[in-house]
Amino acid sequence: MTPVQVITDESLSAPYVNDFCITFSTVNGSGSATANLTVLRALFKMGIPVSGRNIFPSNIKGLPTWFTIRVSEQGYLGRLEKDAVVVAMNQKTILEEADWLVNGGVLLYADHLDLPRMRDDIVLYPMPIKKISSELEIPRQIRTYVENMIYVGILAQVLEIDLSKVKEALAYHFKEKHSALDMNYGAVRAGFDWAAENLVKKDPYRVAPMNATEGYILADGNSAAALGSIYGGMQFSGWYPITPATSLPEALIEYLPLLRTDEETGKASYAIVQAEDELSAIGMTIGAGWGGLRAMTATSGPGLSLMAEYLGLAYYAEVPVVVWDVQRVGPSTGLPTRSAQGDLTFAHFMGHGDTQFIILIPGSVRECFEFGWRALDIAEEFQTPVIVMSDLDLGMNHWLSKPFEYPDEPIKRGKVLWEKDFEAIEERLNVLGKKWGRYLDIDGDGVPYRTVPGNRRIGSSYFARGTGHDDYAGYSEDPETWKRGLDRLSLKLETAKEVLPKPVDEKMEKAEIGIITSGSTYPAVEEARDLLAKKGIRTDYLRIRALPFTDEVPAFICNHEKTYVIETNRDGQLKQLLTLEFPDLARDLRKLSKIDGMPLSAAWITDQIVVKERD
Amino acid sequence: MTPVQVITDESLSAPYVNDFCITFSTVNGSGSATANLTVLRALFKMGIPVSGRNIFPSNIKGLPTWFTIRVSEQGYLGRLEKDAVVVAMNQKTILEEADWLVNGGVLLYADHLDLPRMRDDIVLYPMPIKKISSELEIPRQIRTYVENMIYVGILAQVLEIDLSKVKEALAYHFKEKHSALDMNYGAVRAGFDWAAENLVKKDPYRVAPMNATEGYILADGNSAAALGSIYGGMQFSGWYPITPATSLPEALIEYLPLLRTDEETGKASYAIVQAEDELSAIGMTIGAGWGGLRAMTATSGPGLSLMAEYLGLAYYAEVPVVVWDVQRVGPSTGLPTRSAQGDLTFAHFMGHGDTQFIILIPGSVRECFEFGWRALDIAEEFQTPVIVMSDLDLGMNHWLSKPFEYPDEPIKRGKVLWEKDFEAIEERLNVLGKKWGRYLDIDGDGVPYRTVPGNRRIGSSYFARGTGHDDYAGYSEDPETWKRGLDRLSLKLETAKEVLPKPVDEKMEKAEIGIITSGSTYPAVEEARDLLAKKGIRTDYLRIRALPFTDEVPAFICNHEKTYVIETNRDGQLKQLLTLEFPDLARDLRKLSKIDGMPLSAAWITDQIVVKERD
Amino acid sequence: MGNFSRDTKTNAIGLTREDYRGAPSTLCKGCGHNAIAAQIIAACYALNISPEDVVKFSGIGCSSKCPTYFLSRSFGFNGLHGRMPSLATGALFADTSLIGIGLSGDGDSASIGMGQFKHVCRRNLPLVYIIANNGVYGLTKGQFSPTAEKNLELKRQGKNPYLPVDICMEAMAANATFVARAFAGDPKQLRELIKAALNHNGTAVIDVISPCVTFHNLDQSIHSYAWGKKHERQIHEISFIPDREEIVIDEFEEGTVKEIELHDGTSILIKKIGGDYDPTNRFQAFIMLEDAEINNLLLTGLIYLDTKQEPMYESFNLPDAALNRLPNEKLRPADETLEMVNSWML
Amino acid sequence: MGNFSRDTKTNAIGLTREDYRGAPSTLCKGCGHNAIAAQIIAACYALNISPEDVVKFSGIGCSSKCPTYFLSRSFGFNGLHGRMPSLATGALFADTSLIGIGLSGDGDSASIGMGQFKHVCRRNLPLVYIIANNGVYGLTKGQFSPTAEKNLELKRQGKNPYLPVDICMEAMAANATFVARAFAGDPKQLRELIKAALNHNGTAVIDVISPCVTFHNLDQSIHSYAWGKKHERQIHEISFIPDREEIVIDEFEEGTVKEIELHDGTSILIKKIGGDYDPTNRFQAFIMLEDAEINNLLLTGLIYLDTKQEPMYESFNLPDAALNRLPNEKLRPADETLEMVNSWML
Ligand SMILES: Cc1ncc(C[n+]2csc(CCOP(=O)(O)OP(=O)(O)O)c2C)c(N)n1
Ligand SMILES: Cc1ncc(C[n+]2csc(CCOP(=O)(O)OP(=O)(O)O)c2C)c(N)n1
Ligand code: SF4
Ligand code: SF4
Ligand SMILES: [Mg+2]
Ligand SMILES: [Mg+2]
Repeated sequence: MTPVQVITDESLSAPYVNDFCITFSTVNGSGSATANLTVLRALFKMGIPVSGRNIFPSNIKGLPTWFTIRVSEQGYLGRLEKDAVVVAMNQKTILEEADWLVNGGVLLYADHLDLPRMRDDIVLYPMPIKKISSELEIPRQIRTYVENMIYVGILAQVLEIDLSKVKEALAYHFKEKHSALDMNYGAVRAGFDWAAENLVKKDPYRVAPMNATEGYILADGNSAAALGSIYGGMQFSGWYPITPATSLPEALIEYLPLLRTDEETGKASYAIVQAEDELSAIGMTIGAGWGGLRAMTATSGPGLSLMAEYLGLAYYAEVPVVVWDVQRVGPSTGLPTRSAQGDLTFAHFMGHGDTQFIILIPGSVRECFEFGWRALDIAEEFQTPVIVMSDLDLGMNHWLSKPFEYPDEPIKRGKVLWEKDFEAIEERLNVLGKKWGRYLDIDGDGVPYRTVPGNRRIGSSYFARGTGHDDYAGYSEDPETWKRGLDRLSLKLETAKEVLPKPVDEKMEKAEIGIITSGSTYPAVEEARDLLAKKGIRTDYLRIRALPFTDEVPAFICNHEKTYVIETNRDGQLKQLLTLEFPDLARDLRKLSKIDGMPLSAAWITDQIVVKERD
Repeated sequence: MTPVQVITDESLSAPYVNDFCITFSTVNGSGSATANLTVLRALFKMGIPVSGRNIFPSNIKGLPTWFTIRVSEQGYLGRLEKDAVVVAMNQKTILEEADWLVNGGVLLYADHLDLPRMRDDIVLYPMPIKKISSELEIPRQIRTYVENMIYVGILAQVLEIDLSKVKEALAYHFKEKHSALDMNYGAVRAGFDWAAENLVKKDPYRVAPMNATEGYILADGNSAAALGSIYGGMQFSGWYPITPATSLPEALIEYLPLLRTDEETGKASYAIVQAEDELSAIGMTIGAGWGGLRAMTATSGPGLSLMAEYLGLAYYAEVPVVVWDVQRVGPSTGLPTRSAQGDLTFAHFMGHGDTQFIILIPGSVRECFEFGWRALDIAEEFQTPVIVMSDLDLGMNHWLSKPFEYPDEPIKRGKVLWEKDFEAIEERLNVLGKKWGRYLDIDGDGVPYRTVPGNRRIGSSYFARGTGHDDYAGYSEDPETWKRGLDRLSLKLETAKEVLPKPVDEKMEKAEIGIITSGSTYPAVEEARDLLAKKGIRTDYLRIRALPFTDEVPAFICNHEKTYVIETNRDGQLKQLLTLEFPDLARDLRKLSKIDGMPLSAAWITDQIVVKERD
Repeated sequence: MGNFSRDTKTNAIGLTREDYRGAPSTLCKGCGHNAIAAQIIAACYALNISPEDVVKFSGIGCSSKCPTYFLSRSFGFNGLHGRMPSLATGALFADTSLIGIGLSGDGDSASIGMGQFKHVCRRNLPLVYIIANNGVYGLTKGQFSPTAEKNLELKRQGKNPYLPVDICMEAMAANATFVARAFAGDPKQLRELIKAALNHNGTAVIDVISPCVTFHNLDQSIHSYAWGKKHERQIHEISFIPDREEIVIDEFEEGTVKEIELHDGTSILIKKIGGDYDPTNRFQAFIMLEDAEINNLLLTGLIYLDTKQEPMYESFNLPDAALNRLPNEKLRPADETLEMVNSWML
Repeated sequence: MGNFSRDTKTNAIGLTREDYRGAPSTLCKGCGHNAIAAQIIAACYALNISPEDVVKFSGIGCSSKCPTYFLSRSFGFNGLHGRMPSLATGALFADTSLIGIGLSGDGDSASIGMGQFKHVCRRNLPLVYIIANNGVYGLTKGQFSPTAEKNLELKRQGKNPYLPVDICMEAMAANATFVARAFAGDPKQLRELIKAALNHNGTAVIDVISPCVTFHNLDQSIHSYAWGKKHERQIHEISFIPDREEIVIDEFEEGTVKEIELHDGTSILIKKIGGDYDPTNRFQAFIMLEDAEINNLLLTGLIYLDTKQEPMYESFNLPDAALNRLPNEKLRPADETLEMVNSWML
């Protein structure tokens, strides 16, 4: 066993409480996820703000994988680039791990790993995992899984994590499976006890109970989106598995039976169909939307590319449908298990011909829930596709959040006409000597009235198509008719602007520069603004939540001499769209974007802005 | 028989020679195409500049269809909105036809059609087609086809079209089929003779021989593109039928055996495969491009949408491939037989993630030929997809043109390494202590060296993929590696700019305003500039032929107070991309776009600019 | 409707044939697809199906234009090339009491749409899935479709080098529960098959050889009228019986007539022609199809029927009312539940 | 290479097994796909195929990652999900002397890739097309694939309501000329089948039941090792004979051994097990597959072989030299010809 090194540098021994980053380095498929989540949950239960990020390879077993917990007294949720504490369980990456440690950081490692020559400014704690494990009664086939709990125990001892909270976390995980709970907690306890007896603490990191998570939840964006959709009355989803979107439909499958089974009849108010591919998934979903169901699907880049043709049809034939694009790194298959915001311009211009899509961009798990229901409302109100752009970071990671909020507006179905409504509108139009037409703009807002199959009233039916059609859905190649139809679609999107989520802004007194961002970069930016302020750079901030842009956006840019547009892609796509829409303001915009698959860190943002501002 | 009306208005009887528009209104599937083309060719052979446009429905038989010939002494090729002469063979549309006639225009109509009440400012010539036909010996099953030749004869008489040229045109069409030629010419003659005897000319329109087409050809853009590609050494195409692209691969199928069969061995130097859909067409074509074949395909909007995922792969895995997008009206199935320039922004941002495509935009059939070979060179030189954006108007219509020009540059295969080359580069790198890597940027221009399957040299192979990879094509999820890779792709496109076709500009003395356009709007714009000049509005003109934009573009905009961007779509897509690239100049750009399926006319452009300039 | 100079006869629900019509066809005169439209009209009229109870779907092609030409009073959606089945799947879930009729082409279903075609069969979505099969792409003017026979020569395309897709064989392989072949030149049988299909509780594939008179009707080609007339072999005489009470098999017919009951009390009556053929036997179906292929026959009739396989809806626990008519209260869980949900979030 | 402490035995072209290896597998230990990689290596080594003569293709999935793990010295392309066949088609035209090996999954080929799978079979592109069939989506963590049996239950997905796609049946329906099924737990037969496939002049589909030990290996599921071991029935004992001169069928074996000659002078030797099975008979193939389905058997062996159907390249009149090696002179028609072309333009 390598002896624990003694760090002499004074600064390092000053205690760091509740403000650092722990990374677990393991091999995927080894069952470490439960252990890591248990630590996350225990910290949460101690009342300390935390967030958990999974950095995993695109394979199933045997490759390096990392789980990072940010512990942050102040409640910052963004990624930190350096670790304070690393739990190293993977021989292959142990050197790398050490590289990412801060000066004075801690490396806990399984002592059966070969320890290569190490930097000498860190604290090393070898952990006799195998030995401890051998003293426990664990069935052979689950031994490696349960062994992970030993490091949980050791870590708890080192960082002073409350064991009772660890137990609560395990109880949450194993639910009714008491024997599993006991066995796992036994392993935690064994690790904890071993460390108490054998390990001399030489590092300055620890946690201490707080009261900052009460009333909060820990959730991932995909579950939030699924739940929001369920509360939004979603009824149909055709879907096809793809990382990192899969867990969204899988959450639907999990939660729908619990929440949307009719109490009296025991019947489902929804249907979820796993399709044979994305072309079919979107086809089914659009079919359902056309049929009058609240319809949605979720996919990621490659799937979205495959949906381009069908979404063009939905745009032109005016079919409500919601598509969640949980973005990963592209182009092409790219980095399927890494995060990016690189689909924005594609989604905006998707499909041949003149198209335009309503895009919503949630920036937190809570907003994922909210946009879950809101997107369905907007799609039906405006009879058009709504693309909701989330990403892997937001969708698959664990975020501290205020609880989901019950929708504060009733379900909006838009201008759907059932038999009675149809009769009424027929009468209304009759007076004007007119007839109802599926694409007739009766209200002058670009939004026509629609009927759906099953409406048995004669005259309410129509034949939908992606080919040219007139106000009455009749086939038409007439030039004027075509032009009028497309112009109405533009008008409709103009009308829609009014109900789209407005951007969120936060001001700082005497701020001179602005920051615009969207989606999952929010926490890093929030933190960066504080860091910048400390350096004397005061910033205002606008988070865009929908496209087409509403008037608050140009106003914000106007009010600042310079505005940084911060995003996770190569080409600065949000900035591109802002430029396109507000060219007169473009000279005041600064691109600040990066695409390497990792969520942006506050440190990077701060550095970049500082350098640019000091230039 | 309705008597020929006498027009008294003097102005109308002043002769119009070689400057008007003839439209044939028929029923599709009735075999009128041959007759109409015969007129077009005869006029061409008389030395008169002509162009022919087909305005046809998206069905096979029985619906109204129009063929318009513009006869233009000055050589204008754009669409005219009004007809001078109409040959009406379709009962259903005869009233409509009359509406499009200019004051004093001529309506020739088959006298078995019911003539509704007509405006009285036009000349009517009933044609006893059935009667004349009954006197000819024509087999029953082809009678309706041959009958069309009768109106050719009558029209020839009315407009003074040279009968010997009509015969030459027929001879071209029927080639060795002498009896068909005789029978058809017989019908022409019969019509001609009947008119000579029975028809009193009351209208001012006629044609007169000129010498303006010598050395010229009449061609459609799709054939030109196919031939250009053949001269560019195209070797493989996977394709799938879609209007209006189909005639491009079909021209390949027609011409390749004639031009690319090895004289000695009788073997083909190419392979064309009709795929099962566009996903497969592009897959095959990309496979071939990767395999070291000069590979291309052609499609239209819906097909392009389906190709988005695969083109993203080609962009990222750096596979040379050329895609001709012969645009029709979208979104969705739209108007499949009408023309537009509506796929530009989609093509530019196609596919999820950060992508960027080289786009070429030919503006004439001659350029279709040129870009046919050039696109293949550029794709291979830069190992990237090249999208060539044509449209229905350019691709399927008949255009007067200078002859195709033999490529003035040798075939460029780019940095392909065969066994010997590979050895050489290995040695070169050896000296530097390096190894060849598929994605290694040896020359610092962003363009790596590639090998292709069949290279038997050990070490020359690599495993291509759409997932993250390093310089050596090894699988990689490393953040820095990803970022570097994408940045190199940007650099590569920068490098490519140098060889992309520069915009074409034409200046007018003392011009104050600029016009930017691209593709098939060229002839209308050319003519509009003359019209505008006559009204005192002098314009400079820039035709964009490639994206990314080269430096000439901003320079042009800078040099004009105001620049109209003229295009055939709703959203002003070229203007959007210009705005994005040159936001500082955007305030000087004016959107002038229209999407109704019809090619723009010089009159419309002129009116729009006059109104705007006079405001 | 209202035009009383036309046929005024009505069916049991008081509708005239006129009520089942569509817009005037813009297909070529003589196109097989027109015959299909006519027989759909006839079948729906005869079965007293209210047009409001039908939803039509199609992809892209001449065949896919066809739904415009029948049942104007029904809802319909002319979707994307090759993607009709997915559209129908989603839409039919909205109201499973609706009868879905999908009309597609051989290009639409056997080429670009192969995947969706196969997968909808596998799911057994209740849908009358008619493929108007002419061996050619009509709407794009005469390229080979995947059902074109090997070595077929077409004007601009040269010679077809590949073996044809057999749509019935594909449906069989995909476990379709109703597989039939018909010939547009044999309207009576087509009509009976459509009637049976309309009452089948699952995907009913009807491969209709439907000649393209404009691009592909040469006598020697297997998708032409002439070839069909000459080579058609009905495997049986089929009639659909709306009410099985009515079936009386007289002595004379015994042994030569077979009744197959459908899920809803209706039946198919099958009269032997020549050999004994049991359409509920998969082995026989495969052999029959292979045999027809080898012997160059246009085999028509009900090739396979499985009434036991449950329809797609079955496993979804759907309510009796149409999903698309559920009131908002049924769609949004109650306020109270959210607290519980939040408590799960850890 | 060069590492002489390893296996130094060489084959007839002087290569060691090492020369056929790929990168270390990142698949799960025990994954059936690893067995497939191993047998591809073994077959290529045994047949003295130079790795430089092979090109590898795949789609997306655990199975599609597999080509990284064999034949590092070959070119390869890991393409898009479901689109391997088209990629292979284009690439192989570049040099038809190359041997194409495509490796795909059941999701990759029977779900999203159904269309391309069927159409490449129909075209008879010379390609060894291996489908590593585990009844599940491995890489996306355990959803149903279309080959999953009806009523199968999976952790997060519930119960599979649909009938499974039978890959061999699909290949048969698509007129594939070489259709085999193997089991990753039976490496010897798999190897012989791969050898035969490598010498087949057309598309050779091998449906390999290849268990996913991580998400889908419960004993009762038909894609598990346990089930396979228990239910496997070899339809014959198969061996590939590189040089048919060598075949000596001794008296003892007569009547129980059959030789099928391949296009290149190699042969497949088939030894009867139990019944008489003729893999060149399509009728028998269909019946055998149906039978296996009904009787719950994992049927393995060469199910169908047609050596007469011409390979795809045949109708393209290709030169002897690889297309991708044609010099520029052969690609651009001479200057003079353009005048003629221009004269056509009217
Ligand atoms: C994505 C896409 N690709 C191509 C087309 C062009 N297209 C229209 S119809 C058609 C073929 C139709 O053939 P089939 O289904 O056999 O119908 P038919 O016209 O023969 O009845 C094609 C390729 C299209 N509309 N969409
Ligand atoms: C267009 C697209 N959709 C979805 C995915 C996600 N995806 C990756 S692998 C896979 C399934 C693979 O299943 P299978 O082919 O059976 O391979 P296995 O992993 O089981 O070997 C899916 C759906 C993708 N990469 N691309
Ligand atoms: S082209 Fe052929 S398929 Fe199309 S309508 Fe005419 S006959 Fe029918
Ligand atoms: S997840 Fe399944 S298919 Fe994928 S590597 Fe592991 S065992 Fe194989
Ligand atoms: Mg067809
Ligand atoms: Mg699988």
